[in-house]
Amino acid sequence: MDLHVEFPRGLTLANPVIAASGTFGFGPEYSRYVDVGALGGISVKGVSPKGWDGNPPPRVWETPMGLLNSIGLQNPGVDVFIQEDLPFLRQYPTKVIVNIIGHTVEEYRQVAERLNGLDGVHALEVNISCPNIKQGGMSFGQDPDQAFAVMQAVRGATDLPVMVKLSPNVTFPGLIAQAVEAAGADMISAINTVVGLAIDIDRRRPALGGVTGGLSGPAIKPVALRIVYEVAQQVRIPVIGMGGIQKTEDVLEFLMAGASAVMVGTITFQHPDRMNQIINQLPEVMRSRGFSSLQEIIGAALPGKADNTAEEEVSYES
Amino acid sequence: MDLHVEFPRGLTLANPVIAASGTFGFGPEYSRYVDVGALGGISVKGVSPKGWDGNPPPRVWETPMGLLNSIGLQNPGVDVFIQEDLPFLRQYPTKVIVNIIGHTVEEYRQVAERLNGLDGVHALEVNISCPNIKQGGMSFGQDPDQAFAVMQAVRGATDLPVMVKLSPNVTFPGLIAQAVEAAGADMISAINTVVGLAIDIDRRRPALGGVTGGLSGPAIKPVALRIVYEVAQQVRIPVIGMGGIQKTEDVLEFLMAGASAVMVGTITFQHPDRMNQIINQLPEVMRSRGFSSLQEIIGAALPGKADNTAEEEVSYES
Amino acid sequence: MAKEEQRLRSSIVARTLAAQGHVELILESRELSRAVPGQFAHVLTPGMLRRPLSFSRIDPEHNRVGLLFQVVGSGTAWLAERQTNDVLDVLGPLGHGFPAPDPVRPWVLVGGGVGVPPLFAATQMWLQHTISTPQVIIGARTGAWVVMENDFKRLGVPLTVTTDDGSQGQPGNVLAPLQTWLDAHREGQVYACGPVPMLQAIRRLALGRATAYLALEQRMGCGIGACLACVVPTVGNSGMSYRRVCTDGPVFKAEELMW
Amino acid sequence: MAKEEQRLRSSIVARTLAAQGHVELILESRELSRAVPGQFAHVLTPGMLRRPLSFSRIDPEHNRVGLLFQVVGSGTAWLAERQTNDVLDVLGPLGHGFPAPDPVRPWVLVGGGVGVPPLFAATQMWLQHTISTPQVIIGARTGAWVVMENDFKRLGVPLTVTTDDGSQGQPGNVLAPLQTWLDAHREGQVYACGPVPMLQAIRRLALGRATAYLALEQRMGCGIGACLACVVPTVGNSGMSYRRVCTDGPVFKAEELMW
Ligand SMILES: Cc1cc2nc3c(=O)[nH]c(=O)nc-3n(C[C@H](O)[C@H](O)[C@H](O)COP(=O)(O)OP(=O)(O)OC[C@H]3O[C@@H](n4cnc5c(N)ncnc54)[C@H](O)[C@@H]3O)c2cc1C
Ligand SMILES: Cc1cc2nc3c(=O)[nH]c(=O)nc-3n(C[C@H](O)[C@H](O)[C@H](O)COP(=O)(O)OP(=O)(O)OC[C@H]3O[C@@H](n4cnc5c(N)ncnc54)[C@H](O)[C@@H]3O)c2cc1C
Ligand SMILES: Cc1cc2nc3c(=O)[nH]c(=O)nc-3n(C[C@H](O)[C@H](O)[C@H](O)COP(=O)(O)O)c2cc1C
Ligand SMILES: Cc1cc2nc3c(=O)[nH]c(=O)nc-3n(C[C@H](O)[C@H](O)[C@H](O)COP(=O)(O)O)c2cc1C
Ligand code: FES
Ligand code: FES
Repeated sequence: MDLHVEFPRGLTLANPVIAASGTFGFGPEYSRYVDVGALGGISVKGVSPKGWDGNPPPRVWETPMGLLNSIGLQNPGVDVFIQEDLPFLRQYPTKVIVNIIGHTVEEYRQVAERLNGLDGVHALEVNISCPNIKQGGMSFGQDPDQAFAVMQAVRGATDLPVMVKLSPNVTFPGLIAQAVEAAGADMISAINTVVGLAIDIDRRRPALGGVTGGLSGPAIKPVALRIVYEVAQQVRIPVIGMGGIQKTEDVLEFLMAGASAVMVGTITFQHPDRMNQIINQLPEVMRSRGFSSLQEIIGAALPGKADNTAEEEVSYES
Repeated sequence: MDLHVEFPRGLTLANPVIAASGTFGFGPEYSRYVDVGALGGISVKGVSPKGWDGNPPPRVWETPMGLLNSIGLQNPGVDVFIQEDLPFLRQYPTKVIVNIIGHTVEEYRQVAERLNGLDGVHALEVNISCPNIKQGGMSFGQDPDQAFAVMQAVRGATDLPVMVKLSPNVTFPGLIAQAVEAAGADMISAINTVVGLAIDIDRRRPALGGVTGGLSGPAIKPVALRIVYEVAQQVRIPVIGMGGIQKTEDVLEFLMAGASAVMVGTITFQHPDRMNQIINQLPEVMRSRGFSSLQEIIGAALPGKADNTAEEEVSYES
Repeated sequence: MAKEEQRLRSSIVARTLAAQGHVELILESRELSRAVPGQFAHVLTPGMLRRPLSFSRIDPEHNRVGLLFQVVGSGTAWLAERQTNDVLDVLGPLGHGFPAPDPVRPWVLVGGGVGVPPLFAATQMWLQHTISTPQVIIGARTGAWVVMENDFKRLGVPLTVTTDDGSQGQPGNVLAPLQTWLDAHREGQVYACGPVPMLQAIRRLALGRATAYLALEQRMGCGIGACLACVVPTVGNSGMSYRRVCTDGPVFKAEELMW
Repeated sequence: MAKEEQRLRSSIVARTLAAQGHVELILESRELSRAVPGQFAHVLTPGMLRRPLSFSRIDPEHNRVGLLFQVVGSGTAWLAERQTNDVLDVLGPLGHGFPAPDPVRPWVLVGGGVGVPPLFAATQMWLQHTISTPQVIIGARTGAWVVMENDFKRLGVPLTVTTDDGSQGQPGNVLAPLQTWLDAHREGQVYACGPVPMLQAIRRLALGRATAYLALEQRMGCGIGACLACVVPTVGNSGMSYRRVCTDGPVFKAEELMW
């Protein structure tokens, strides 16, 4: 079955499954366990102009069906990424999405500009939603005006397809989505992690070195689906959904809620080959439910879709 | 061990464990399985002046370590509650907290006034955070000015101790907490459910009759702890914590994060006697960690607490 | 020991494959065996919520009950793996079951899919107390999914089996034989359980012609009346009112419902 | 079949109680048995994250490795219940293990609690390749928690046991015997694994006097270098830099660390 998906500015994925930023490094780390070339795309770990140290450990903490992290966007900077990591990624047909971060609007612009026109970079994902850094980061994603400013600066610096990654930690995610759409975003990706906290009751203090962290994993799937479902109705650009995907049926949930593709993060730590499995199973899972193309599934659960109740197989009309 | 907790306006609980609103009905339903008189308190299902129908079914949906609900605050109205349910509750020493709801500020005032001075009503919990109704409900809890207005009206109508229940579905929960503190709230309770959605992929549409629902259960514990931890530092009034409590250790997490008592909801559906078990185990769990009173635990993980690292038992100083 | 804790634990004394993908567990429990047909058990499985299951047989003499279920998801899959001597954590019996049939009026039991088990429990319990032998009509998607056929045969009641795909018994659904029965009997009593569209159709057939008791399913939270999750629209004082399947039902009279 | 899927499944061929609350599992796996001491396995348990465990013994000849762990939480409790013939889902061998000791320099192995297992693997692997017999110092909270003592005895290496409560061996911790050893040996090589405060103290003792290799623990996500969860502060080009325990370690030289 043909699983390819098309996005604005010529971005075409062979299938709708993308490795989520921060959970798949820069590509090579998992290559022993994952068929990297079979993925639709990879969103690499967030990169900044200069490189950041990140937060003090511990940086992860397990929660019920979830994971709290406080990595703090440690990264070697965009130049190191281009020199050391990009060549590895170029060998695959998989589309490379570079997740970009900055402390200021200008830093976002710089890193976008540096990546423009580079062989092997297929799209940018503007991360205005990371809850793990004090300055910048999430605050850009919590205010429509700041989100607009970041996207506008990025738009001015690149011809690449650009998606903006939404924070769930806001009252109205749709307002942020509309602001970045107005500033020229080609796609929305949603969601980043939900701000959370755990207490280490033995040490009598917050479990994470960074105090609060970002919650990911199956626990947040309902929150992610809600935001995808709402935002898909509030913008005209395509949405890429993520948050808690564990299995092929979860992908169908996101697509029906209005996503055109999905990203898969935390579950990779448990099952490195899960993304490959999902891609392999997708045609059969679709077929068994009577679908023959992704287009029939995308948005099928949104209001106003004609056929959003699969008919009862048996009629009891008397 | 003495487990009693004191709150403003003379509200004293025999222990810090309260049944959360909406998960324990009006008291009698669970009395076959729960020792109702051993609970510190019961927050009854939200009541409005006249009674509400609630949302179309299905009203609950299981998610990974969570529960989505869209009850829509079905309730028989405050008069029926007073006549039919309150007499049952009066027979126990357990403190009765009445969760109140309204479509308008005036409705909140009416129901507060109706409950003022009634034998057997010990406190009010103002629910400005229910995600399951279109008009009123959560929107009051998403705007500091509206939250202030509701609390001010309730304050004018009652001498009872009043807590306001926070919505997690806002960018800055602390702003709402400060607004209601300024309007005369005696306590904060946090959190209500997180807005979420599930898709029924067989029926190709949102799983719940009310489309979106409120996520509760262990999945949201990190979100709840984060909000309790933040709000406890932002207001001077006591905080009652809840969200995902499953076991006695979870209660310690909430207390260390700054809560003075806790509410227990969703887990009761799985284990009706869990609240009783927690109350019974609390003294031993406290003792085994070197605590001899709740006061030592409450807020122990907040910044600036002197002794927030339990000392290593063995010293490796050389 | 918490209140009624002893009642929450019931051992499995037998386990059988009731049909393809269907398992029946027999539990030993004094409390549960006091159930009325149509009442249900709320069974702990690894998910967040318990699973409601009707009693497929009720044997107060030997303190036993049966739960017969189709494996449809994680909870029933887990239950299907339980073995003899395993202990289940069960709340029950819960809800209002079927009323005993009026012994002098004719009665018919109509079950679809896993709606059949509570009807077997009802037939077994009340067969001796009624003058007319009841007609039993059971339907399934396909022959491999027909449950409790032999149990009914052992009771010696007239039995009609229908399958949607015609692979066993009469092709089609349970409505045609029910129609025939209704045409032939006055003041009949209909006991029904099955998928919602089937119950809705039965309701329409029976209204004004027979007394129909319908045992409903709905997604549940608490199972004991506290959370208001499990409602169905019913006829209220002034228009529609939502009532709880877990405590106001699961059995409702056809005219109470507003579907 | 996904990449390396075959390598992810290893059967348990033996299971022993290594001490009170400590279990050792012996796994059969060609891949894992190619490990270097100090490397680790990332083991699937029912939680969200895999559990990192060092190899307690490595036997490439028979394609076997050991995992020896204390039951401290949900994952280790689950692992402790596994039985012979059960299959574990394991990533590994992961990380950088200890370097082989310089055969002509004296060496000492210092382990605390469940830091002991990788040191046994190291002793076993390299004992025959060094001129001087290593000294082994192992510490535990209490006598009942001392692990692998008999294994070391079987190798015939000089062994000092310490317990914090004095219930077995020398009272106190491993530092005093290490101090004695360092005073008696020049150009020594220290191999250490154990709780962070112990390793920090060993680092201070050894700096400038001996080469010390410390095998660290840190909370991990991926275990393969992708998520940057498992970092420790190390000496970087310009001040501190965080490096990954899972791939840059778990073994670091004492002078690389910045604690
Ligand atoms: C009063 C009552 C009696 C029932 N009696 C029987 C019976 O005797 N035999 C039988 O096979 N089934 C019966 N059912 C249906 C049975 O409860 C579901 O098939 C079962 O809960 C599915 O659980 P699962 O974990 O396998 O499926 P999942 O789909 O994984 O379950 C997810 C959630 O949805 C709920 N759910 C799923 N399907 C239903 C359903 N049809 N009705 C209510 N909740 C559902 C589950 O309880 C659970 O909370 C009864 C339902 C009710 C309400
Ligand atoms: C490289 C390495 C090698 C290790 N080797 C051994 C060994 O040989 N034997 C042994 O008994 N223990 C070893 N540990 C510690 C072991 O990983 C933990 O005891 C174990 O993960 C606890 O899991 P749990 O589910 O029982 O505990 P829980 O507390 O329920 O675990 C919750 C989470 O915290 C993590 N965690 C808890 N304690 C630790 C810890 N000390 N280090 C890292 N993560 C932790 C878990 O992996 C899990 O993600 C090693 C740790 C590392 C990093
Ligand atoms: C350890 C970790 C690191 C992450 N780092 C980033 C990042 O650098 N940039 C980003 O946009 N999102 C980052 N995320 C968020 C994920 O890309 C994703 O949005 C989130 O985890 C939800 O998906 P999941 O539940 O499938 O993991 C990170 C998540 C985790 C768990
Ligand atoms: C079925 C259900 C109904 C609820 N109804 C109410 C309500 O009427 N008023 C209210 O303030 N909170 C209501 N809540 C929210 C709970 O009181 C509680 O804030 C939330 O469930 C988080 O706690 P938990 O994870 O322990 O369940 C309801 C929750 C559930 C699951
Ligand atoms: S399931 Fe809670 S009221 Fe019926
Ligand atoms: S655990 Fe992911 S980088 Fe080490």
